[in-house]
Amino acid sequence: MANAMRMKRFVILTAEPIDEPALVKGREMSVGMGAAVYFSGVVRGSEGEKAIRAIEYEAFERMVLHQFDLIFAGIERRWPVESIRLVHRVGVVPVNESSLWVEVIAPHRGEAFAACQHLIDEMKRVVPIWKKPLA
Amino acid sequence: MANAMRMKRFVILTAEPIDEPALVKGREMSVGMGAAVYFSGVVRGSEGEKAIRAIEYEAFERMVLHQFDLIFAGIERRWPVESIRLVHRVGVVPVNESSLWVEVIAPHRGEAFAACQHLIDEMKRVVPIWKKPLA
Amino acid sequence: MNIRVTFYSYFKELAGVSAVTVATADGATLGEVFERLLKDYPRLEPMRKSTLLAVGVDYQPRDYVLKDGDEVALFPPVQGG
Amino acid sequence: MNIRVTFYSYFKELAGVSAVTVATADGATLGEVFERLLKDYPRLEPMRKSTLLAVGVDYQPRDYVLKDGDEVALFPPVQGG
Repeated sequence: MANAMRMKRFVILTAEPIDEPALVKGREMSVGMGAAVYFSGVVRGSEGEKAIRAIEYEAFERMVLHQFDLIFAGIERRWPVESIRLVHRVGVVPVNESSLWVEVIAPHRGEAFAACQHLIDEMKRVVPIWKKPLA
Repeated sequence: MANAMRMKRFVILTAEPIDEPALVKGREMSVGMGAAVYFSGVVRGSEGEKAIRAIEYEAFERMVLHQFDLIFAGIERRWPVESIRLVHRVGVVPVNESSLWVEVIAPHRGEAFAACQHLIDEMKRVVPIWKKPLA
Repeated sequence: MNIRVTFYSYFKELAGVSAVTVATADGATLGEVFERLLKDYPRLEPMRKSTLLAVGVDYQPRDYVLKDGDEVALFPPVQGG
Repeated sequence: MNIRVTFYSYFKELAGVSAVTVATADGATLGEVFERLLKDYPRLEPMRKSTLLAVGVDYQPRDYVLKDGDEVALFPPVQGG
């Protein structure tokens, strides 16, 4: 019954800054887990050639949550991931602040890295969030 | 002169628990950087089939630092990484505590993930650290 | 039947509205409603190929048969992260 | 000349010492010192193939020519992380 335990999922859309230290502090890993991979996506100071001061994110929230659930289900079928936590900002995110934070917990690093990258790739393909650079 | 700025490097070997929230809080990224990737390697409760309570790490410290420098130089040639911070425990690390923490900062996630995984793979090949499971 | 349509991102600006209700014949497909919207909001026409279409919270193909009360969403390629 | 040799990890237990000084002829290679150590500490012999050899803080091949004062390290495959 190795797969009886459902992968834990945690998704938040928030207009507040992402408190990464607090999130890391809140990590929970069972004794069989050996790898935690994190990604933090930070707003850069330019889009193309133009300097910007922020990016405004808009989300179709109900669909965002559902599409993440579909991605998570695919990950759960493919890798032995114990949990995924994900926070995405909505609204105005100033340059140098994180717009996306992801944590993936798995037994080994290979699957944690693979699942984390797959999650972000799929998010950028199907999760209905849009950005508008603010000059 | 895009490569005039040398990649920042920070390596610590420590017998103390790794304070990941504090390390994350101390992150520095310049305005052109968009991706921070973290890996935390946590001691699992078993080695092979046997339950363990901890792993004891031994390091040939001077050579560890030199070998990490060689790996970093290779990364710097290959990817536009702005900084790498790495902490490795030495001595006894109890189950569920992190023995290795890595942060890689780069403009985009692809290169941050690639450099982080390369760093860990190379570490496991050449950096003189050994472990002994404690029952 | 009535189909509620919501526009997201710059499709709101192109359409000039954020949502609209379309009255269609029973059995209309998502593609038929989409064509109707491209006529009513011609500034969306250049986005024809890249437009993403959802019913409720799921993507659906153009031949999806709509039911009364379905909520349709139209939007440009997504850009999360 | 004198070469200081340090053992790491379970090579310390196999050798029964953590470090030793080997007196060799000038121009001796790392491989020659290694063969001498395998004779002096026969419990290392089964590790012959997997042993890693460093001079100072760099890995060196068996034909590396040693200089007086070189510090040699012998250890099993590394396992960081």
